[in-house]
Amino acid sequence: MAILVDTETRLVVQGLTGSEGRFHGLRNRAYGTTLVAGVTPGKGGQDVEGVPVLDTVAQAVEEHGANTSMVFVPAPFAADAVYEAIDAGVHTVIAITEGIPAHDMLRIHAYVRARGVRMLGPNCPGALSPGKANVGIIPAEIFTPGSIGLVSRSGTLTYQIGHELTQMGLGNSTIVGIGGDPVVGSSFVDILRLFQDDPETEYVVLVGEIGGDEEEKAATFIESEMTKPVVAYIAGFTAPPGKTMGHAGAIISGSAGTAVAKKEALEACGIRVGTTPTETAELAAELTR
Amino acid sequence: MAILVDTETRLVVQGLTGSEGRFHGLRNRAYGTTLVAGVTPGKGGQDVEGVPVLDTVAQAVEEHGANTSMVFVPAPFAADAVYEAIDAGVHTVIAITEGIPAHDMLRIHAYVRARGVRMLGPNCPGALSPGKANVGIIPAEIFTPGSIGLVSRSGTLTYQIGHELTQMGLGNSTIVGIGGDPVVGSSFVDILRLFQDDPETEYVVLVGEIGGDEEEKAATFIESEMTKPVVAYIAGFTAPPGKTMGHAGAIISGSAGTAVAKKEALEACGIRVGTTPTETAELAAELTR
Amino acid sequence: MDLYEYQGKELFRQVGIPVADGRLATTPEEARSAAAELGGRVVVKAQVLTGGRGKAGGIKLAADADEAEVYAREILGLDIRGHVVRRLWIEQASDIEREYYLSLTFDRGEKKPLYMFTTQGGMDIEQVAQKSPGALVRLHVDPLEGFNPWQARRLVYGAGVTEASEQKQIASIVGKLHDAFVRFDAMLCEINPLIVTPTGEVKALDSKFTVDDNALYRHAEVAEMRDLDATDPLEALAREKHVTYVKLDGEVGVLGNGAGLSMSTVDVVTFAGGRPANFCDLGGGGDAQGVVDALEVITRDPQVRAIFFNIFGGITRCDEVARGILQALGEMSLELPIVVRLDGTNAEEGRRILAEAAAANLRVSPTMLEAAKRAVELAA
Amino acid sequence: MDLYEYQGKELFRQVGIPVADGRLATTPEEARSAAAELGGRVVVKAQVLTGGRGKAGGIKLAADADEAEVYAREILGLDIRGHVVRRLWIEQASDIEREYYLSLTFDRGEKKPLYMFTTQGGMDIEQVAQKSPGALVRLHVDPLEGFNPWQARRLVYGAGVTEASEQKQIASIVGKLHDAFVRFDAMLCEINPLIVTPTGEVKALDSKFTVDDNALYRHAEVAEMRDLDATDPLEALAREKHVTYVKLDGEVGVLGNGAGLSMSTVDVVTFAGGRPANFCDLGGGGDAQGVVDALEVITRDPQVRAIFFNIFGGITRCDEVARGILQALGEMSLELPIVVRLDGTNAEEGRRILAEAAAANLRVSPTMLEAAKRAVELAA
Repeated sequence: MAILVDTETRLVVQGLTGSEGRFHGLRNRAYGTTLVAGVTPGKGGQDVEGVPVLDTVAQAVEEHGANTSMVFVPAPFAADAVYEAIDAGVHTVIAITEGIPAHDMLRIHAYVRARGVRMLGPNCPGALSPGKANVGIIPAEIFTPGSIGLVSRSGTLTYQIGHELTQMGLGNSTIVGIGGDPVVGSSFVDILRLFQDDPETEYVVLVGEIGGDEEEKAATFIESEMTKPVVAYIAGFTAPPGKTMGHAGAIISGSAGTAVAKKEALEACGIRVGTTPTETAELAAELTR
Repeated sequence: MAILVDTETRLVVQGLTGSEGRFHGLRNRAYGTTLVAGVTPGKGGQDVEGVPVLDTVAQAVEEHGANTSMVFVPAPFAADAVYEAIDAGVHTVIAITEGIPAHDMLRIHAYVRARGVRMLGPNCPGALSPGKANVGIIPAEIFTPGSIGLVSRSGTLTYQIGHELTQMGLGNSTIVGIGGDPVVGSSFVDILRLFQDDPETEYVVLVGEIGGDEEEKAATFIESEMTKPVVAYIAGFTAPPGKTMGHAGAIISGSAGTAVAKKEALEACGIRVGTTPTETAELAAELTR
Repeated sequence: MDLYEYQGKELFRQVGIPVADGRLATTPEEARSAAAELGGRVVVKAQVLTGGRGKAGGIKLAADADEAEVYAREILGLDIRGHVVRRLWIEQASDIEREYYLSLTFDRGEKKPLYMFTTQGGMDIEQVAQKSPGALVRLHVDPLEGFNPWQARRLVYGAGVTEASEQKQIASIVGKLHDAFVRFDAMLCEINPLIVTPTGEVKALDSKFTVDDNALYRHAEVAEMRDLDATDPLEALAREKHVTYVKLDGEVGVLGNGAGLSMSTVDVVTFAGGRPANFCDLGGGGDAQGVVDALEVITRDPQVRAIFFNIFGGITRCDEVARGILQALGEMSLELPIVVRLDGTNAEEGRRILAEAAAANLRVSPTMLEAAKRAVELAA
Repeated sequence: MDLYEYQGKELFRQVGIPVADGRLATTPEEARSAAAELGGRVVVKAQVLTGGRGKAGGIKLAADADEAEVYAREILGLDIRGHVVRRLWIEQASDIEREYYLSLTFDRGEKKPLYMFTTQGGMDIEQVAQKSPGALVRLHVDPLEGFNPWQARRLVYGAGVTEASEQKQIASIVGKLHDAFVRFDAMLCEINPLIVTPTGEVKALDSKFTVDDNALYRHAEVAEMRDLDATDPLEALAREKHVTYVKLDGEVGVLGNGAGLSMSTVDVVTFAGGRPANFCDLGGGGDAQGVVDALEVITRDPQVRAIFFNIFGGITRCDEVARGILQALGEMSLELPIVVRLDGTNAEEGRRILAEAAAANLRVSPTMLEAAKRAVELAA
């Protein structure tokens, strides 16, 4: 099982011939992910270390059975690539690309939801199910298989916490980066629901940050619909209002989206929130004892 | 029970202050339909024979519990009126207006479907559940309550067949005009599904005409999913290709949409098709014996 | 509303789809000067709202202005499938390396615009669809999301266009065709053939463009393109009188109320062994003047030998229709036999009015079927 | 990217939202001639990217050009909440009968644009929302369907605007605000106040306009509006070097890789009792040159007394970062104490490289928390 990516994943990489797409696509394949094709319009017929390159995602689906797409296409063309993937019939789209305009994402979000397709990102590190499949840029060597689901808006912060868990001998079912943009394809709640339904996941660590209200929504969801224990971490307590902290989505607007508010919302729903990544890993370890 | 309109219907008429809206709105009320409000932007505060006129459909829903809207707004403004009704939260929109551009209806169709709202029309006579409610322009005096569901793309042709049924002592559960435009809110299949699920409906008469392929789709649906007996009539055997026969949707394009093709499709699925309205009524009468 | 080739090309030009330069001509002299202005070889093309122009001799390649005039003289007045040629499009001749087909149509079944593209252009697309369905790429567009560039790629790569510059030019035309489709409320935008010249240029060599009649109110410039001379004069009169009328080829004039009932009435006349002269819909709420107008249109057709009035009163009141008939009889001194069948709202009152008038050529029949038979007999 | 009032009004003007005529001025003399050109009474308005201008004395009504110059002299150079006034907007004075509020914002929670409208304009909207929520009409727009006119009616009637001409003008502005929002990829378009003049004219008296940074590539004309003088000089340098940097107000320079980890690092410094000098994200794939650039930006802040390097290698390799640090030390002759914590990909190799270099001011700490404490001590 695990969620989102596993041994059933048949991956097509949109932008496989670009330097990043090639590097990470091949890295994912080396990890064991079934990489069936790459797509770069106009480069159909070429190959990347044995991976066929096609002109359209439709060909990847029809001729190679692709069911998951990873998007490495530059931001100005990424929205179109996501639509192409959705319409070609993949069930999961993982958009690594950073810098997609927020208005494009509003439309994509409505479109992807209406079609029942799952999407991670944009501006996300992807998903890793240790021992099964890796789709994205998460360094797999940090993680080991286990029962903790990890979901985050950030990349390295997740690695940090995952690393601390690994040091304590704890493994992960799936590590999911939903992305750092204001509008992303899947919310915390979407991923928590998948973890709740996943037999391999027993505990969940949620790593939030300033901006938006997805952590607050997650708190309500956890309290009302989850039976599996969850601990959380929030980054950005020191962030000043009105400044974008690296991620386009990490910004306090007026009085909304502060780390304090998120921490309080989570604690009000009975979820323990670690003060540092280390403390968060320790709280997670406590759950498993 | 019955379908679409009944004693639970709380009607708002968009365009109640226009001559047609007023005439039919009050006629529907006289029949017993619960007419709660009219909407004409800028005329809020007026009334039409005791029916309050409001500026927005939202007010009709919030203040008067409207759940069904009838649209009599002129074609250039009708699409906007339909969107307003959908977003205000009514569950059924019945658009009588003729002449809404087909492209507007493409968008409305996608929109209304995504929101689970039911829509009849545009360019339709509405729906009548004898003894319960009448929303639209169907002359109720022709019909009596009974067990035959009647669905049609046309108005007068339906009255003709209904009249012949009434003459034979047969009544109707609901008479539904889906509308004569190329794209309408509900298809034959949508209405057949409602009739199939409606305990008061025992038999169905389907009245089709040239153009499109909704009759063919209905045939397949009836064969595969309906247990209730259906007879059909198709108008337009003599129609020449490429000519619009009164209804914007009644046109044979190339070799598609002919009456012969529709009749054959229905008969291939075991549905008897009457040659004239009279014969069709007789076939329906046979079913009930 | 169907547009002529040259009108469709004008709309193509407005959205940036490449077309050859051309001029409209309605006389041989205009054709000559158009050709002279354009220079070099020109194609003289009959402008008619039907297919098969080429086979009918409606398209000729002229080496110069003299020849253009000669061909124009030949083609003007030609009858192509019942359409008399009154306009010519004189266009710079294009060299053709390859012929493709591209269209965007209003797919009623799916409720979405539908692209069709194939490299097997220049012939009837229904044939391509039948003979080599694999060569035809079909792709729907979501009406809310609209066009996205991947759709153009899917068509171009899917159909196997291999040359990079061609791929790019066609992809651009695909997007612009969607612009045209949406901007002008089209029911059909077809380019057949979409040609590639020996120098690799892609352009639209023909156009088929149909605009939604219901949307003409927001496209005054397109509405003005309607060629009133080309429509049947009776249909033109009907349009003027706001009567819904379609000319057929028989002897029984037919008038009903409502599109469905009127179509059904035409059918019933046929089943009764007659030949309907027309389809005519009085509309949902027909008043006396509407009846007079409709009768005026119907009786203008010299083939009509009897008239069948089939009214089912709903919103329409039968007494009102009866009065309209009598008014028309009075105003028009009609002598043709008229069979009237009235049912529904105020039918008895209507029948009484007609009976009292006791016009010699007026018969009232109790049912639709019987009335049809009577009218057929009277027209025989 | 936040726009100045006058820039937002220029975009309003482009979509047809009525605004008063005005001129930009950067000197008292320019203010005088702008006022003279405009004629009559003018308002001299400080252009700063913050609220509260009025209370801070940044808005003055001038009777004539002389007075405009006097006020301009007063306002230029004023410090309003840390923003120094360098630009003035000289605008024809408007008589105000009523003040409304209208905005369209990017609602992240609902993933839809959100309209807000109230007749209680001129004050802070969060106050209106708290004190009289019933007076505030909120309405979302479907991103795929876009704007439809009923939405404007819902706002106008919902808020209780009663005068017909006002209803019409506001409804039109509501639609145009959506045009502006979509056309310029806005995150916020706010008109507060939207005024009604004594003669019944409706216009935008102020503008607040924020454009999505990620969309600037498709709006060159908006991107050019950025006022580099107004941004913090360190942040401007960072932008130039493509370093993600936010100035804070402490002594511990912070550098992390990845936005989340960098934010967390800033937090941990605070929890350890220190005050972070900045947020700085090396990015996902930082190479040696990136490290050098980031260190250059961080150390340009004279407040910085120690630096904390917190790297979790993933795609970023710790050995590469270590080399970058040594390169920077060599190039910049840095003497500030630097605490480095390396973990993840090639961490051991990175630590070995740093150990071998044996720089006096370089310390390596095993964990993030311990490193933070060390850096705080060193900065004290």
